[in-house]
Amino acid sequence: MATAHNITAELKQVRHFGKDLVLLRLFAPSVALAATPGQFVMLGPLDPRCMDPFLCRPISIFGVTDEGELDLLIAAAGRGTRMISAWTEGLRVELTGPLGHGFESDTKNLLLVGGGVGVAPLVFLADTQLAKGRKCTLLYGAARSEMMVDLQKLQDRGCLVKLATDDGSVGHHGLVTDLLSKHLSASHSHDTLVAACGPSPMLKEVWRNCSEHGVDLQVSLENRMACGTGACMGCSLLISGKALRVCKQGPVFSGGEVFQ
Amino acid sequence: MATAHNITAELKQVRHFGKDLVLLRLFAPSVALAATPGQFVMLGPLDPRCMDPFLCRPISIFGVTDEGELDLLIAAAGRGTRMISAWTEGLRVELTGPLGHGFESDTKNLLLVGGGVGVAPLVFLADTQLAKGRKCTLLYGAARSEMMVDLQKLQDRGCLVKLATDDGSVGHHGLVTDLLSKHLSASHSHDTLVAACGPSPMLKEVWRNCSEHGVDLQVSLENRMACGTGACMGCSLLISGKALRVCKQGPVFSGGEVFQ
Amino acid sequence: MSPTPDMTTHIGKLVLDNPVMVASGTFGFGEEYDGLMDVRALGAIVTKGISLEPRVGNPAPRTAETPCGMINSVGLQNPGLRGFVEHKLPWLKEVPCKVVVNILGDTVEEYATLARELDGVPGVDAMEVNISCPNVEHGGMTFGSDPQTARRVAEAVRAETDKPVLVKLSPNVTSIVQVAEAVITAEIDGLTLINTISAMAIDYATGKPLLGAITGGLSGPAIKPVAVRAVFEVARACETSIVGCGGIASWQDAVEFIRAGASAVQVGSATFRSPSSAVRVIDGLRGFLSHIDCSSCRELVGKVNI
Amino acid sequence: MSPTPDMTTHIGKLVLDNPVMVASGTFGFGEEYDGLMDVRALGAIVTKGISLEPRVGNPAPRTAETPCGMINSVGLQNPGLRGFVEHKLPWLKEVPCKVVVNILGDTVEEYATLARELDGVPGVDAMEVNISCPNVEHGGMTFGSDPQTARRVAEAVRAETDKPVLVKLSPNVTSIVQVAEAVITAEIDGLTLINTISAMAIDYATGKPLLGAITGGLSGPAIKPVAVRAVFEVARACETSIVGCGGIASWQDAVEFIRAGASAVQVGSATFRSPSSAVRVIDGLRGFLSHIDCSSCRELVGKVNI
Ligand SMILES: Cc1cc2nc3c(=O)[nH]c(=O)nc-3n(C[C@H](O)[C@H](O)[C@H](O)COP(=O)(O)OP(=O)(O)OC[C@H]3O[C@@H](n4cnc5c(N)ncnc54)[C@H](O)[C@@H]3O)c2cc1C
Ligand SMILES: Cc1cc2nc3c(=O)[nH]c(=O)nc-3n(C[C@H](O)[C@H](O)[C@H](O)COP(=O)(O)OP(=O)(O)OC[C@H]3O[C@@H](n4cnc5c(N)ncnc54)[C@H](O)[C@@H]3O)c2cc1C
Ligand SMILES: Cc1cc2nc3c(=O)[nH]c(=O)nc-3n(C[C@H](O)[C@H](O)[C@H](O)COP(=O)(O)O)c2cc1C
Ligand SMILES: Cc1cc2nc3c(=O)[nH]c(=O)nc-3n(C[C@H](O)[C@H](O)[C@H](O)COP(=O)(O)O)c2cc1C
Ligand code: FES
Ligand code: FES
Repeated sequence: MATAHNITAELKQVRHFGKDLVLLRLFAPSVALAATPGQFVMLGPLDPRCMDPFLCRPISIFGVTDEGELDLLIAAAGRGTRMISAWTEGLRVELTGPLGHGFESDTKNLLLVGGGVGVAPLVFLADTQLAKGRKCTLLYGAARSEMMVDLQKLQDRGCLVKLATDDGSVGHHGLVTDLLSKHLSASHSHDTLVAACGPSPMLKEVWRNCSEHGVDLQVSLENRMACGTGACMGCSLLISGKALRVCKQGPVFSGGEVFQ
Repeated sequence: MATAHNITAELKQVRHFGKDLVLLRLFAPSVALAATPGQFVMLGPLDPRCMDPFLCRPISIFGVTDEGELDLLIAAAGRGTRMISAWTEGLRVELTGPLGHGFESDTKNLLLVGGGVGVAPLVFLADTQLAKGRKCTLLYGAARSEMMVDLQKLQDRGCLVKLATDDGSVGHHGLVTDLLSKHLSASHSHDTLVAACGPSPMLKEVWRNCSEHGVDLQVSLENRMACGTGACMGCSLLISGKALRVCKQGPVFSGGEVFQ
Repeated sequence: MSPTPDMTTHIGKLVLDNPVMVASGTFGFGEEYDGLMDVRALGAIVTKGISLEPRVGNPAPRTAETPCGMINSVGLQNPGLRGFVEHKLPWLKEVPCKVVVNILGDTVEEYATLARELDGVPGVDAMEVNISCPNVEHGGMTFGSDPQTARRVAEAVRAETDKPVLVKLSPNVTSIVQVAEAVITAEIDGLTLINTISAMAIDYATGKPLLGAITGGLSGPAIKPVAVRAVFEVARACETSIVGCGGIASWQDAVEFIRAGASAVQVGSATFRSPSSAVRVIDGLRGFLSHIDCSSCRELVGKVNI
Repeated sequence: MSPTPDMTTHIGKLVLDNPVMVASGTFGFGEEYDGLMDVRALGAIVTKGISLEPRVGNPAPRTAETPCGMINSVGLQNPGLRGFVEHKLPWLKEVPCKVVVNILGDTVEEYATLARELDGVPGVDAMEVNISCPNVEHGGMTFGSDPQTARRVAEAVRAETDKPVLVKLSPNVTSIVQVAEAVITAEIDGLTLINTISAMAIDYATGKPLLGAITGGLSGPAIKPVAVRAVFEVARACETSIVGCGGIASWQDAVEFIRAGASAVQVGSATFRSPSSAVRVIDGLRGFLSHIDCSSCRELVGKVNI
């Protein structure tokens, strides 16, 4: 909690993937240095001159660099993220972070399952785990290939990346959870942690697979957020009978907590 | 009324004068061709993606070109005009016009008195009158020289331009109305029309001078406007005992109507 | 994509070709927007409020911009009943869309007189009763702020005309449902929800209120969530047709109101921002209905998923 | 430019170092914003509303963005009186700024109990009574929607504590002045104006209400003109201190409320947009007072030029 910062950061780089995906690189050393995988930032105000849109947007941390830069991967979904997608280099933007409770992993093998832009926190997680010499496999699904971010760097660092697309434009023609069930059936899964982020139906299917194979699961959840800091109680979900704030007690929860 | 249009126009050129004055050139043939001096446009929404600011801004027509372009001179006064000042070439903006009732002049001599950005409709008026072979003198006052638009073109076409600044940085050190009283005292003023636009105290002083010398006066008034089309009754002023809509029955009124 | 959906809608006995009107006070008497947008495409034009005698309205300034909206204190500037019928109605009669005359008075009797006079006037398709005006006989509280006073106005108007009557409610009440319930006992054709919200703005630097009349009415997207709630609550509680109004600027907004329970909508201040707002709402709504394979806009009314 | 102006303000017997608080429900229990902004600079922290027993609040989703604002239906999620005193108050006690505990109940008796219990608790500088909650004993209308019920809550709380008491009024009433007049007969220290406006939003595409609880409260800049009007009207009518709240996001907004009649202000949803909003309001207000040569912020209270 005490490590979060509210800062203004310069947009150093904007890279577009397809027409609906953009990777922002911000110079934000205080945030970047404190960040752990699974944490997020509140980005905004989206347009400081206007009160509309009013709220910030929660965005997972995709990665950090040694130079104190912060990478955010954003899918243009609604009005706010479309506005963000139009941001250009040199812009100074406000952000607050790192926020929330991230992944906790001390296993040797990491199996990551990302759906769409949900891949963002997993890339950061893979990055830090690879650095610790651990084995990572990333199963990455999306609707079409042009809605996927380029993960060559992660592969170069030794992460095994397998793709799935709804339209078959790249990788497995079908769901990313098909890859998961194949993977879990094939490999010995003791000392493996599955970490997943993506749409709810995907998460549920991941949970089904993991519990079937007795593998630990951590999931990153989404919910609408006003504050992102735990103050407004707006993002609470009833998890294991308790009203837990996704922004504070999460966004990462153990699969058992959420689905049992 | 039937000649006004609601269009989207491309911003062809943006010229800055000092830091608070900008001249926009828009490609807007339907509006430009129909416009007469003293008329205005409603410019906006200022940011179509946002509902804040909500309303359009009334802006006088500074000039038109034979190519169907429309020139608008804008002083960054409040939030909205500051946003407009940041517009860049290529942008497509919505506007409605030409609106309102402009100047009516069939005199041989035209004496124009403009305060600040109030010079805008007078430049257009001078332009059309010079084209008809009439004599025009423009008295142009502002706080400082860097808050003045360059009127060389108008001078080249034969308009006599005299400047006044509050700080004496150019022209007469003092008020533009000082120039007016000198001018009226010196010259025979039959068959002369004075046309004025600027802050209320200036207009009052212009009226005092004109009535003293028995010269006809037309003034362009400002008032807050929501619709600009005469529909909302928001801009009504009690003029000669009648509630007149500045956007419709004006913005140009005879001095007698307003001040008597 | 289904074939062109049926856009016809009914508000009591008022039938409109499509459910999109322009709101009272935001469209003058129609001709102001002729040429700036396709006036003929509108479901109906609601006129500026008309009183028995002409009025000059409130002191300037009368409008001010606020976050995502505006406040106005235009007051009641209007040409009066005679002026309207002689100078404004002739143009409106030529337009194929329906004409709803918004009426207002200082006393119940004035409302009744207006209804009686307008009842016989050809070209007036319906009346919309603005009860957000001060009740001069009773200390200046507005007619709309008390259910029984509101009902009396509705009854007085109903007694004088067979034309469709809408009553336009004010949101400045503890329970808009109670006012609605009282008003519909008068067997009017429908309710328009909502009028503006009482509001004020002050210039921080000078301390001057931004409106000459000091307070005014808030309109625009800022009030949309308040209006949607009013429509939803009244639709659940009352058996009547509802015309939704308040902050509608896009076809998505119109769909939101229709789903909340409105049979028709009014576009108000959004016309100031962009004159063709209402026309875009019509086109977008038609496109949406077709997209979701909905054959009639009436089917969407009240379709909220709870 | 005069020397540093005096920012001290009084709300009845509550004295604040500066007139800028953070509003209930928008600042948790303070520690959430520690490190993100200078919590210590605040005039006061108003806590999330506290009930006798812990509550889990409303179903998700609980917030939705609207034009220039948001609606929330957080409901009453809070750790309860014990949980607050044990887990939240210790941190708050360490902060030099004043602590105002917002309280809420289902019955008048619950309000009284909360006041009695908190009366003896060190570190609680004042209470703010949220009467925008449903009155469980009387059919669920909120306490704040009827002047006499509101008064009874105020009296019950006043009877149990000598600590400063603020009563926070709801704008969802026909006359906020009538409620204010009734409430101040209880000799409370001041009124907070306003709570959120009843509102709703529906996803046009799916027809689902954007809030799990269907309706919620509108806050943010959208409601500022409504709040300023409420402050202005109550300030004219009542002899009491007023804390202005509703859409304040900048020091200019704060000046507007103070001129309208507020002795202090609360920054609410704007903190979500930018955590240091309240601190910027304090700095800006100080700068403005100094700029206009005003030696004390108390001098500006009610300085509207009519
Ligand atoms: C912890 C967390 C991490 C996230 N990480 C990323 C990321 O790395 N990249 C990315 O592209 N997106 C991420 N999202 C989702 C992202 O915040 C939403 O896509 C975004 O809020 C949608 O906003 P919009 O402005 O495009 O849509 P709008 O329709 O304009 O949004 C309106 C409101 O709804 C909220 N909202 C809409 N969709 C969502 C959603 N799926 N989750 C939460 N709030 C929503 C918005 O925050 C806003 O308040 C994350 C969400 C959460 C909660
Ligand atoms: C007929 C007419 C012609 C005009 N011509 C020009 C021109 O050619 N160039 C130019 O720079 N300005 C012109 N103005 C003034 C210009 O419209 C205002 O400067 C502008 O509205 C200020 O808006 P803002 O967004 O900067 O200020 P904001 O403070 O953001 O404005 C808030 C609101 O107040 C209104 N407002 C504020 N000041 C004025 C004002 N002086 N007159 C009318 N409304 C105001 C705005 O329109 C807006 O609705 C004209 C005004 C009128 C009525
Ligand atoms: C400038 C202006 C004038 C208005 N005049 C009237 C009126 O005469 N009668 C009436 O019933 N409503 C009047 N209204 C209220 C609108 O019809 C409408 O109910 C309100 O503005 C909310 O809708 P909106 O948010 O779409 O503008 C007026 C509104 C505005 C902005
Ligand atoms: C998420 C949220 C939670 C709130 N919770 C409370 C509460 O518990 N008690 C209360 O009196 N007001 C509560 N409010 C109302 C605020 O304190 C404030 O009155 C309102 O939001 C208007 O101010 P604003 O526009 O600055 O946000 C809450 C507001 C929000 C947005
Ligand atoms: S978003 Fe406010 S508590 Fe989580
Ligand atoms: S601005 Fe609407 S009538 Fe003039």
